[in-house]
Amino acid sequence: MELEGITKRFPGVVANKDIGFKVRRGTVHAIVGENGAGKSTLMKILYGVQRPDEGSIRVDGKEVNLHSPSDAIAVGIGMVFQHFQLADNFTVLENVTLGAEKLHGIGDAARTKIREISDSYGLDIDPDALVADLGVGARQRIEILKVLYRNARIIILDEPTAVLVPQEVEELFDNLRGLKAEGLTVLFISHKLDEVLSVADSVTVIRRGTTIDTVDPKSVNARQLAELMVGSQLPTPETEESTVTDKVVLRTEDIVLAGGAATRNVLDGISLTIRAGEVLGIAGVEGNGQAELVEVIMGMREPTSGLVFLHDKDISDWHVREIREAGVAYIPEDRHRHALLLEAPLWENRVLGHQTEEPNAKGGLINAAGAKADTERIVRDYDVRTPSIHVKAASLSGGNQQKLIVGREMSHQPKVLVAAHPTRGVDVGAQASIWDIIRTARRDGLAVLLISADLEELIGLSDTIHVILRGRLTGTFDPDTVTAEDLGAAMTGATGHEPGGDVDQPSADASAHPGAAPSADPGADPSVKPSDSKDAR
Amino acid sequence: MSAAGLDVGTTKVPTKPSRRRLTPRHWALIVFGAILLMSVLRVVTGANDLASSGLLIAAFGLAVPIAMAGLGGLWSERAGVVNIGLEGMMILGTFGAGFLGYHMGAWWGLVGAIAGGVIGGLIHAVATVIFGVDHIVSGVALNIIALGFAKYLSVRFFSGLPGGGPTQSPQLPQLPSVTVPGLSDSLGTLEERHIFFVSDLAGVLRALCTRVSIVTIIAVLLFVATWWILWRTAFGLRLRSVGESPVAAESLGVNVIRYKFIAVAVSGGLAGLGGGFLALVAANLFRDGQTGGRGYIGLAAMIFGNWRPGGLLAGSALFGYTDAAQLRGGGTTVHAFLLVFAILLIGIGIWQVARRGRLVQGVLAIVVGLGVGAWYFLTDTIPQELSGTTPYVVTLLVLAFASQRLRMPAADGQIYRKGEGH
Amino acid sequence: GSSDPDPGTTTGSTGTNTAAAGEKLVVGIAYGVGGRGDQSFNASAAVGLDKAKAELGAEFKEATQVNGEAQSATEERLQQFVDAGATHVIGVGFAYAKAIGKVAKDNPDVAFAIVDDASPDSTAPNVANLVFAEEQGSFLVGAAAALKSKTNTVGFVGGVGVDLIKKFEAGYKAGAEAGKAGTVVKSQYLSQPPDFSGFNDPAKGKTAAEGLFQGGADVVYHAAGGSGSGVFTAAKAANGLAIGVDSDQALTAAPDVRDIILTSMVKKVDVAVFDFLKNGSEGTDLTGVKTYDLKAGGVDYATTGGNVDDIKAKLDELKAQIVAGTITVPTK
Amino acid sequence: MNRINPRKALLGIAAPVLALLVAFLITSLLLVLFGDPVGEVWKTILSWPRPRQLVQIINEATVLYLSAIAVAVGFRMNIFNIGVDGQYRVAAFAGALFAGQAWFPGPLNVLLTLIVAMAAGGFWAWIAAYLKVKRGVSEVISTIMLNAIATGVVQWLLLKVAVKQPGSNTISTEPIPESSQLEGLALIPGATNKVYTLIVLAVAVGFAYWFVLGKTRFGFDLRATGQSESAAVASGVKVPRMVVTTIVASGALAGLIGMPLLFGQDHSYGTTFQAGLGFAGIGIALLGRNHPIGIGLAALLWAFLNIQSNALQIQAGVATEVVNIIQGTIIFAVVVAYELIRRADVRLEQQRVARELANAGQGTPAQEGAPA
Ligand SMILES: Nc1ncnc2c1ncn2[C@@H]1O[C@H](COP(=O)(O)OP(=O)(O)OP(=O)(O)O)[C@@H](O)[C@H]1O
Ligand SMILES: Nc1ncnc2c1ncn2[C@@H]1O[C@H](COP(=O)(O)OP(=O)(O)OP(=O)(O)O)[C@@H](O)[C@H]1O
Ligand SMILES: [Mg+2]
Ligand SMILES: [Mg+2]
Repeated sequence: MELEGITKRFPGVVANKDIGFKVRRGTVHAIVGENGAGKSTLMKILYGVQRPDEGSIRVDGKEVNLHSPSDAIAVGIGMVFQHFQLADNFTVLENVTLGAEKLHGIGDAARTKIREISDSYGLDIDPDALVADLGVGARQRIEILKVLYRNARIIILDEPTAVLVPQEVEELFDNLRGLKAEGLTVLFISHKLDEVLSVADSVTVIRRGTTIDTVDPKSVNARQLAELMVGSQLPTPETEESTVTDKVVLRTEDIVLAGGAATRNVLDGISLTIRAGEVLGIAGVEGNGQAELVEVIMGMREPTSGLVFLHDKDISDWHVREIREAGVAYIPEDRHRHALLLEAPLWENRVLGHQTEEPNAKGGLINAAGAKADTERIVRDYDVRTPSIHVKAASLSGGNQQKLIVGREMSHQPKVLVAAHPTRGVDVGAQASIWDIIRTARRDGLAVLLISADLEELIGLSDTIHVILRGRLTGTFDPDTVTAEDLGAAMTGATGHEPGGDVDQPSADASAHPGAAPSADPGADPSVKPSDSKDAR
Repeated sequence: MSAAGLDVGTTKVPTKPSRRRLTPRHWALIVFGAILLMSVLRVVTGANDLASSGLLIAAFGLAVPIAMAGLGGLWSERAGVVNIGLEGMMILGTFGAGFLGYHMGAWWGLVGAIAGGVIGGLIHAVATVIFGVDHIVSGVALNIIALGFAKYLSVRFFSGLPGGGPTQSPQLPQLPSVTVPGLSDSLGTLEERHIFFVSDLAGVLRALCTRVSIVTIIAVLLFVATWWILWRTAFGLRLRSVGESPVAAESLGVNVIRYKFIAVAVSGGLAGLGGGFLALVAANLFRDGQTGGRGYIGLAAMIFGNWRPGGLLAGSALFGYTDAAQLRGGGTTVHAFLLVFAILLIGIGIWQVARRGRLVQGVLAIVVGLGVGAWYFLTDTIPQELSGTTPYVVTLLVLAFASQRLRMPAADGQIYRKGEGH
Repeated sequence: GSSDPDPGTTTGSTGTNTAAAGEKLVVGIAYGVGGRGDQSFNASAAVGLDKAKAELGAEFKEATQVNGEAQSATEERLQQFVDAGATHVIGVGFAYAKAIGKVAKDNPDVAFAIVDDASPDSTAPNVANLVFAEEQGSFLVGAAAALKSKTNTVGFVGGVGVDLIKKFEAGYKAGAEAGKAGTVVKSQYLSQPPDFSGFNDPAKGKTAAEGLFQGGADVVYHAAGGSGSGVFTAAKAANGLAIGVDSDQALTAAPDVRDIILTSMVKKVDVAVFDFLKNGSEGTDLTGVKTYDLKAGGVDYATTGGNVDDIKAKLDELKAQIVAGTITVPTK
Repeated sequence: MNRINPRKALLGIAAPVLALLVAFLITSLLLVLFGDPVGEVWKTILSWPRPRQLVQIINEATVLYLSAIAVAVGFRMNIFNIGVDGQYRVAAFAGALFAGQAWFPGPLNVLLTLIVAMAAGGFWAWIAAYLKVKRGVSEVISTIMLNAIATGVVQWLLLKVAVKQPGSNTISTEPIPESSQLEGLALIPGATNKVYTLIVLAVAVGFAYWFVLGKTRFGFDLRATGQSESAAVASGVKVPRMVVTTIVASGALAGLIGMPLLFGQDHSYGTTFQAGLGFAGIGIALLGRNHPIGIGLAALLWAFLNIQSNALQIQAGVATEVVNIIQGTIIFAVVVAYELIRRADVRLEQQRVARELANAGQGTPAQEGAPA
């Protein structure tokens, strides 16, 4: 495949500018670049979702004209979008055959074919499963199966590893190598440079919409690659001196959240303690209960049993608003769904979540002037890049949206911060500043519950890390000694820490063994210093 | 505002969606149980009309237009377009049936009905699919236009015709109906005997083979066809995919706009056919205001039926049955329903207390149940004014007792814009 | 640009003035929902009007009520006639009661008439209240039904549960009892106000009538306006008989069902309308309540089709008794 | 509502004007197609109303306004209250019944009746709210059903309490005492009829709507729920309670719809009480984009068309219902126009944001980023 002079202009932005590179058949070709560099746009052009304003694409030497995904599919291009393009209420079979019904119909022939592909690539997919029931890893494999089912020769993967744990990433890469061996071409995008270097045969760097260079992964290291991308060093989450005190701020006691009638509990006996100045990290593969844990703590969901304490007060049956008023700040995982009114101006978004608090409200009324003034302050202090506080939240970039949210949540002197994936999808600059904010607040005595899929971030910021698996806390780790691989293994229940690890990991069931794992002990023995975290170093 | 509405009240706990499909055996059992219930009720209350073939035939007649409107709604909403404009499409269908039916004959009337509905569907499709207009806005506007347009046209075209007038068409020619000769009569004899269960079964069977309009048969076939097309063909898969996840469909090369467009047009045609049934079969003429809100009821029946043909059929049948019962038997037949309701309430109350430990709700249900029971035993009939509301009350009650598991197509009511979703 | 039409000029007049004497009649007639072509109540009023046009040279303007309209719209319709130069304004149907009362007071020089209302609402010095003894006519057809019934059960289908229709029902019940003691009357209404769809829904009319026929009735009387055609269809299918209302429906109904129409309760709105206009043309406008009962020939039963020939003697006897006052027909 | 932007204001006016023109063209086209006198129709509809018609327009608009506000309250929270029709029927009946008893002297009777009517309308709506929150029944279905049920129940109760005037074929509740009848305001010179006194009620309701939704915490929560239910939940809004409050509020406002009619015109509730106002309200709320002033303008336009069309049969010999075609077409045309303008606007705004960002962030690495 060959690209030449691809240019794509969006209103106000040039997303791609004179892009050109070649991809050899039977190779894995990586594309790297910062947020907004134009990678996704380029891939969408290759897949016919968007039309380039200029430039040409050649596949096997023949120029192709891609008007729609169907054209791309016809010339053997398949794409896996970062946000999975699956209909949850359809079965795997329906999702896979959709649009490719001509190949093997939508019945038994297709079912057989799916089983065949699944077996030969070790994808382990049941064609009759409902997608809604499946986890991220399986969904990713369905996406790949979709592409293979269509006999694609060129496969595009847009940030396929962002939501996977290391083991899953390894599996994926094995699959990719398998595909490569069969002569397929893989184009793939990632922000994780180590991965890129380990799997790619060549790497193209894009900066501000243009190709900077195509390099051989054997000849560069990650640092050099990063420098090519941004021209400066990547900040990494660095740990600093521990600020953990012995003042317990947030504590949960044996929280259970029942699933549906026939399913296992979504949360099963979660007990944890966070002290002032402590960052408690939770590692887990998506869908293992961390989202529900956050919702229970925030009062958005009623636990089936169990208690939540803020300081010494039982807040289990408090409502979200009371909990927030009591000083629990919340950075939700899905900002579009849970943290923003996309169609409302920034200053109204400043009010959201703090409708009853100064300076947003005066008695029963909204204090628009106060809220606007404070929004200006947040925009200034947190470097939210926006032309005005009157534009809609939707028109900000994701990183700037996130900075606004962080600024808003930190504006009410919180005692606890519940942060789920606070830097997901934001660019390096914004990421660094969000980390800084969390660190500063922690120094001032904030207790932080941090949930993140980015294990580096988790290890770098946390004072203690718990692993959550199938609704249970299955292990406790010291961030100073643990590696991302160890965590990954624990998260999938693959090694060492068995699922339901309450046998050899008493921390998950602290009440049974008080003192055995103080970091998870709900304050049963207050005299125990949180020495097992940073201080012990 | 968007057409999708709020989720509040529907269960959020990640229950596994029950994919227990009802097998033909289950269906048979359900039907059997329903007939048994009716016959017990008939014997206990003495309301002989409850399972008569006449009532059931009437129920079919009242259910078909609703079911057709609902089926229209199903097509459109399966493709992600909320269709509150069914009423308007039906109205256009009645006029189409009246106009072509009078001038060209009954079968052409049917064509006219469908054409009228399709015109309505196309307007809705252009507005919602092409211009991204909020589905509710478009539907409401369509209803207003259709109402005015049909009246305007009928004044324009039916005034002065023999038997016609500003609000009605002349008498329309009849469409054929089917009766299985020997069977219908012998079942009739059996039915007259009022033997427990046997006569009731005979009544049901007789209703199925006596004076069945050809349009009813077409309607049944359309149900089967809809099920087959939407759930068994590639076309249907694509159509449903644009209602579940248009972005995913688009990424696989499905022309989302085209499928939505087709679905809404078909939706209009089906609703129009429902209107055509009213004009050609139920009344033999077009009359202004003939639809009487049946489009809305069809929409309700579809939601009731959880966006599935079988459920929709059950919903329309329930409505048709209760409506026919109150229209034919008036207060006396409806009075019999009180007994069912009382027993149901007391049963639920006991269950609430015994199995779920909900004392307050349970006792409340029992008390209300006893009250209804007392009402049953202390009166012989229900006033006309109240019995007329039976179908609405029953629908509401059934929904209240068995809602919650409804699941609409995931992208229903969302405005889709090409290429903006990825 | 455009302005009001000059009051007094007559736009779109349909009649030619051949009146021999008296003032020139300019009539505004406001029909109820359904309008001139409803083959029933309004159509009957139109017949009177057409006769006035032919015989008195009246010229007229027509308008029809819209379902569920505002009271102000009803008034405005009448006022528009006055503005357009009408000398006589007729409101067809009780829905015009308040409006007539109000507009008549505003326009003392114009003569008004209202059909089916004699309440204080519509009373004014320049209003004629044209009311009918529907119960008397219904009594006669009720007797006819009872006499013809083999099952001793007869049915009644009312369009909308308003008082006027209940008056029909009351007379019909009394008549059935008089025709043959012990006759069972089963009644059914199709909708309740303000939902007036019961006058427009033949499908429901048919279903209700089927229920009555299958419930043992063999004659069904309808006072359901446009839904009546459904009653006839049901009667035809059930080999039963039906009774029409307002007009002689054996003449106006669809040809294929005419043979099963036993009789009709004829309500001679045309006579009342013509009376009012005739008096007007003679310069002596009618005012006050004018009751069109059996005695005045305002209501009657129809004999078209010959289905009641055999019981005509009995019916006429009852009729005479009512006229003579020996029978008082209840209205409730 | 802040920082009036001339471009936006211009676009805001252009849309409705354009839409009216389009509706005019489409309707004319239809009339020509079916051979009706286009000129006559427009002459009738577009002539300047006489004083008495002006009063009628204002009165009709008053009632329509109340209805549309009732619907709009729901719309702002993504709740579709089709049940306004039934709610105002129940309320008008309850109010008329109460006022007819004359338990209290003149104005106090009026005031208390308003409260009774709001309570009745609110109660009827509460049934739908309860079913939605507790049983997950879509309010679209439940309110459709409740409309029909209201008809039967009210008629049944009416029969129980009705008084009948001699010679009348209608029944109604006891007329309200003369001391409580509001004869109206002589606002339009030269008109014999008067503007409903309760127009002040409509004005007050409009103001309250604007104030509560735009200025209070409650209003903020309501709108937030409408914009994003999930975000509202996370921000501490008790959505179920909000839903109940809003639906009940919508029903209570619906309860006021019949009040100007009751006190200014009918003086009792009977079989000829005006019906169908709830459905008109839906159209008007949508046309006025749920904005208190927009709804006011839409209600006036709607009422203007309704009143002016009264003369269509007499002057142009065309069915009055042509006006429905015009009204429906206007709704379509307006929303399409707004949508087109919205698209243009979004593009312009994005362009502006991107440009300003590019200028501001010159040299910073993440400048062109609009990361998701
Ligand atoms: N449909 C669109 N309309 C307008 N601008 C767009 C559109 N899609 C992308 N852009 C802009 O084009 C630029 C490149 O976006 P692109 O999605 O290609 O970035 P990316 O390299 O994939 O970033 P990331 O690492 O976040 O995935 C960004 O500035 C973005 O705002
Ligand atoms: N229609 C649009 N108008 C303006 N900006 C857009 C539009 N569509 C996308 N963008 C912006 O382009 C950027 C990239 O969007 P895109 O959809 O390519 O994300 P992605 O790369 O697929 O996902 P992610 O950024 O999470 O990796 C985002 O900042 C988004 O806000
Ligand atoms: Mg991207
Ligand atoms: Mg990205």
